[in-house]
Amino acid sequence: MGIPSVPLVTKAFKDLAILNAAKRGMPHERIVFTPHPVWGKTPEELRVYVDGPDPVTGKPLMKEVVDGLTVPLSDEEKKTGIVSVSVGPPTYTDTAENLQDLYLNNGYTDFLPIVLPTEDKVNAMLKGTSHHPDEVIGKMAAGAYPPWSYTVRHVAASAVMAGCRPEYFPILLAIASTGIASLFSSTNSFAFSMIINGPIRDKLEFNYGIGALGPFAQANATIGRAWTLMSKNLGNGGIPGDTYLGSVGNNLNYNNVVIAENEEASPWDPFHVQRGFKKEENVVSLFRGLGVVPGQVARGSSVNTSPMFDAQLSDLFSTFTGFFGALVIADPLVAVRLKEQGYDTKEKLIDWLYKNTTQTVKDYKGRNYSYLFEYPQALQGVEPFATWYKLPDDAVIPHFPRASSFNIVVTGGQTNAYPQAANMSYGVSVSIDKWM
Amino acid sequence: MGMNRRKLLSLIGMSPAILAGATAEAQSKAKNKNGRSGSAAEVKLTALNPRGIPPPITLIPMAPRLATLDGKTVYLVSDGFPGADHFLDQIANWFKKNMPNVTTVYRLKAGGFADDDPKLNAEIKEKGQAVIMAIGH
Amino acid sequence: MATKSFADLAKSNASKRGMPHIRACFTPHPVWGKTAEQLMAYVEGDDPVSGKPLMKEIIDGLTVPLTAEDTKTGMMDVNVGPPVFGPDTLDNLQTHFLNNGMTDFLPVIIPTPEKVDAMLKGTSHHPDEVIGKMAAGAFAAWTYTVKQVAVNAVMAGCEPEYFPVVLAVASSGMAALGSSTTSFAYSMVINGPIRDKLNMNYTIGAMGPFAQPNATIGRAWTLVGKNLGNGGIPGDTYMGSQGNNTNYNNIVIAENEKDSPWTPFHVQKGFRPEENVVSLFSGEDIRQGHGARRAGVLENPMFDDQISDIFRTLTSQFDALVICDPLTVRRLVEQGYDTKEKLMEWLWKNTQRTAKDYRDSAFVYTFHYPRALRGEEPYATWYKCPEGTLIPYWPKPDNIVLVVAGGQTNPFFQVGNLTYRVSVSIDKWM
Amino acid sequence: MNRRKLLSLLGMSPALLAGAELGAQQPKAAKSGKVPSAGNAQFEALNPKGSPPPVRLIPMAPRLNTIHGKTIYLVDTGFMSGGVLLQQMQIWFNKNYPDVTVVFRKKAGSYMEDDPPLWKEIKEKGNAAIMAIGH
Repeated sequence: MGIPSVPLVTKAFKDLAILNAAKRGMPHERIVFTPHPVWGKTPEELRVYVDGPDPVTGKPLMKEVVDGLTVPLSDEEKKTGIVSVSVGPPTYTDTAENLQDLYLNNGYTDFLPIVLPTEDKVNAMLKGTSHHPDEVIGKMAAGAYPPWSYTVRHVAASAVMAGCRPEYFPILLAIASTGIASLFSSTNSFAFSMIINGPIRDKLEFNYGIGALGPFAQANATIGRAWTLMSKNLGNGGIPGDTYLGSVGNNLNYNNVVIAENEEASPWDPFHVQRGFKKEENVVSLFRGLGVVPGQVARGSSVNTSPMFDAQLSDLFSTFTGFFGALVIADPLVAVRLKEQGYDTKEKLIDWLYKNTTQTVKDYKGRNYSYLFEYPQALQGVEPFATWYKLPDDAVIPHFPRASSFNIVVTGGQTNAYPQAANMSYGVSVSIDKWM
Repeated sequence: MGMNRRKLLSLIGMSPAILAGATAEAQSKAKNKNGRSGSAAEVKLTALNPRGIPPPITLIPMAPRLATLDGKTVYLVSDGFPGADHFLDQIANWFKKNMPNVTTVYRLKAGGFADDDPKLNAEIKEKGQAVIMAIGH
Repeated sequence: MATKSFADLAKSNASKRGMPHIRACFTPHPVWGKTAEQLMAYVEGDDPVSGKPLMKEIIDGLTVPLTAEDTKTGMMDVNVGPPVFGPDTLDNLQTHFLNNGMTDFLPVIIPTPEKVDAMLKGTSHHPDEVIGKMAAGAFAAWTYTVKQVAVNAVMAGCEPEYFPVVLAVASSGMAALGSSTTSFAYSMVINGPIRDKLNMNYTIGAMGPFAQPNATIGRAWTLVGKNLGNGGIPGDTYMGSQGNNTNYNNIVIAENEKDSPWTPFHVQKGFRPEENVVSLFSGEDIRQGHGARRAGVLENPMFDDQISDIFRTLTSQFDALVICDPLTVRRLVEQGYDTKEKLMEWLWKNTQRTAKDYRDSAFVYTFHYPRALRGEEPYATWYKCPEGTLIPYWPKPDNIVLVVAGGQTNPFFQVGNLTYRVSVSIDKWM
Repeated sequence: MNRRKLLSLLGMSPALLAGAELGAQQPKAAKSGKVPSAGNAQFEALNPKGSPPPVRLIPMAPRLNTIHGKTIYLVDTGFMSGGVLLQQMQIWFNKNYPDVTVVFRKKAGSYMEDDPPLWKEIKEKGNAAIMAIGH
C-alpha cells in the first residue's frame, strides 16, 4: 500500500503471522502481538492489554507499535527480488526403518506406517494412468496461502505411501486435479468426504455394504487416506500452527469419509446422475463441512413400527449450522422406506426437507456463523441473508439458505434401517474416466 | 510455538542457506533409530521426495517509516473479528492520553476477514500516514 | 428363524456355540415397519436363502430325523493358522496380512521377530502372560498374551514406549469394532505425565492426524479388536449397517492438563495426578458445537447454554463426552463454573425433555423399557410419569464427562454421544 | 456363503487352515513375479491372531415324527414387529394344521437376555419351539 503499517495479532497466531507475511514477500514485517483472545473481553480488560507488554517480546506493546511505524528501515527490510523455496532433495536413501522415521519426522505422513515410495513402486503406480508423469495437473493451497503446483508423479508418490493399488490411481488424479485439500486451514476443524459413483465401485471392490464407512476394504481405506497425504505433500497443508489451525482437530481427517454409493440397492437415481453424468460414467464428488451424525439420535427414531424418516432427518438437521449443507447418508432400507412414504425421487425428499426444517430469526441470529460470515453478505444485499436480517425475531425462516444445501447418497448393508447425516456442503464432481 | 523468526523462515525454505525440506521443527523429534539390529533390515532403499512444487516468493520492500507520529493521522483498522473494535478503542484512548496530537481514525474493513477493501486502502493513502490493523480472535 | 441379513451371523454364532448344524431358516429382511399383510406374505413365501417354502423348512426342521453329524459331542479346536508366516518378501507378507483380514486395509509394519522383540522391551511383563479376554460379539471370547498384543502394536506403527498404553487398552477386554447393527464409535482419553513423555498432541489438531502416538495407539485398538477379539468380519462379527468412519483411529484424546483450570479426568475417577491412566468410551459418534442455538451474545458466548443445546440431539442410551478447547473452559470459568462438577450439575439439571420424547428416542424401548419393567430406577419412574413431564436426559450428573483438549486458536467444543466404560492404569503395564 | 465355507472360515473343520479370511475378500493373486530389486530380501512375520476358545459341541434334540397333535411355542425376542410376524404364522398354522396347538410368548428382557421361566414352561407344556430373531 506504500503506507507504513503495523499488524496487531493475537498471540495464538504468532507463527502463522510471521510465516504468512514471509510467504507473501515480507519476511521481516514488524508484527506486534497482543494476549489471546480479544473476543469476549471487556473494555477494561482490553485496556490492560494495551498498557501491558507484547506477550512474545515482553516489551511494552504501544512502544513496539510506535517504533514499528517510526524506526527507520534496515537493509533487510528494503530488499526486493525473488526467493525460491526449497523442499529438500529429490530422493532419500536409507534402510526401510530409517526412511519410515525420516518421512514421519519430515511431516510427509499422517503418522501411520506408509509404503515407501521407491522408484519401482512409483513407476508401477504411474501405469495406472495414460497421463504423462511430468504433466502438471493442479494447484493446491490448504487455506489462504499461495498455492503449490504438482505433477502426476507427485500424486503417485503420495498414492504409493497411502497403500493404494495402481488401479486406484485415476481416482486420486481426479481429486488432485480439483486442487481441493482435505486439511483446509482454519481455526475450525473441518471434515471432508467423497462420494464414488459408477462401475468402478465394483471393479475396485469398494465396500458399500456392511460397514461401508468403516475400515473394511482397501479401496475405501487407502483412497481416503491418500487425500490427506496429498494435502500435506502437494498443498503444504497440515502443518500445525502454520497451515493447520483447527483448534480441537477432527478425527475424520484420517480417512475423509469415503462413501461408495450402493446404486444397486437404492430406489433412486445415483448421485452422479443427478449431477448430469451418465450412469456408466465413473465420478468422484467432494464435500466439505463439520462431521457425520447417526440418525438414531433423532426424536421419534425407534418406537413406532412405521418409522417416519423424513421427520427424523428434519429433526437431525435442526441441530446443524446452515452455513454448511446437509448430506443424507441413507441405508438402502431407509431409502426404500422413504420411497414407500411417497418420496419416489431424491428431489421430492430434498424439497420437503428444505421447506420443513425451519428456525426463528432470533435463533438464526444467535448462531456464530451467521454473524461472522452471513451478516457481511446481508449488508451487501446477498439473498436470502439480506431478507432474513430484516425480518422480526419471531419470524420463521428455513434452517438452510437454499434447497441445494441438501444432498442425498445411499450406502450400507441393510442390517438395520438407520440413516446417518453429514453437516457438509457439496463442492464439485469430477470425471475419473478422464484420468484413466 | 516458541520458534524464533529465523527458525520459522528456514522452516518454509525461505533462507537459501538453510536446506528446509519443510521440516516442521515441532514435529521432528529426530529419533536416532539406525541403531536397530536385524541383518535383513540393513538393506538400503531409495525413495522419492513426495513434496510438490512451492511457488517462488516475490519480496515486497516495506514502506519507509515516519520520522515521528506527532501531527500525523493513524488509521486503526479492524478486520471484523469480534472484540477488535473494543480493542482499537483502547488504542485510540492511549494515543489521546499519551500522544494527544496524533489523530486516530477507526475503520471496519468491508467483507469477510480475508477479503480486500480497495476503497478503504484508497482513503488511507489519501488521508492517512500510518495504519495499525487488528487481526485474530 | 432369522431375517435374511443375519444368515451368515446366525450360522456362525450357532457354530461357535457348539451347534454347527442347527436348522436355521430365514425370512426376508426387514420385518420392522412391515404391515400384517406384508408379513403374511413372508410366512406363505419362500426362505430367501434356500429358495424353499418357509413353512416347509420349519416343519422339516422339526421333524426330519437327525444325522450322525447333528448329534456329535466333545470339543473341537479352532485353528488360527501357523504362528509364523514366511519367509517371504515384505510385499508378499503385506498382501498376505491384507487378504486374510488381519489389517484395517492400510499398510502395516511387518511384525518380524526383531520388531516384536523390540516392542516387548516396552514392558516388564512376560511375553507369554495371558492378559485378557475379548469378544467382538456377545459370545466366544478369545484370550491373548503380551506377545500377541505386541505383534498388533508393531503392525499399527507404535514405538516400544507406547506399548504400556496398548497393553492397558487390550487388558480391558473392551473390543473396538464391537458387533451390532448400529455402527458404534469408540474413544480413549489419556491422562498423566506419559502424554508429554510420548509427545502426544493435545493442542492444535488434537483429534486429527498430527502425532505418532495419537495416530498409532488409536489404530492399534482396531487391530487388537480384529485379531485378538476376532472382530471386524463384516456379516459375521461386524454388523454395523453403514459403519463408522472414526473406527480408523478411535478418537484418541490426550487431555490438555497444562492449559486447563479444572481437575484432570483421571483425578475425578480417583487416580493421583502423577498416575498414567487410559479411560475408554463407546457409543454413537462425535459432533461439533457449531449448530448450537442459544449462543448468547456473540461478544461473550454462553457455552453452558450451547453445550446443553447440543445435548438435546443425543440419545439417552449413551452418555455425553464433552471436549472443550481451553479457551472455551476459560470462558466457562468466567461464567462461574470453576469446577467440572459445577458445570456437570448445571448441564444435567438444565437439559430436559418430555417423557414422551424420552420414550420415543432410539434404543430406549429396547434397552431401558425392560429395566423399567423390573422396577429399576430412574427408568421405572420415567416410564410411569405423564407424557408431558420434563425429565433429565440421564440418571445423574456423572453421566456427563468433561475433557479439555485443543490449541486455543478459537473457543470451540465437540460433543460425543459416548459412555464412559472403564479406566485402566498404564503404569501397571510399564 | 454356504455352511462348509463358513465353518472353514471359523477354523471349525480341522482339515482346513482357517486364518479367518472371508469369501468376500477373495485372496488376491500374491504379487509374485516381478519383485522390486531391494525388496527381494526375505523376512518372517508373526501371526497376530489371539487364541480362540475350543468349542463344546451340543447335540441337537431328537426331532418329532410329526407335528400333528403337537404344541408348538412361537417365541418373540422383542425386536420391532417380530410379534406381528409370528401372529401371521399362528394364523397359518390354524388354517393349514388345525390340530397343532400354537402358543405365542414374548421372551422377557432385551433380545440378548435369557428367560429361564419361559424355557421351563416350553419344556413342560410344549413339544417344539420356533423363535424369531432379527430386525
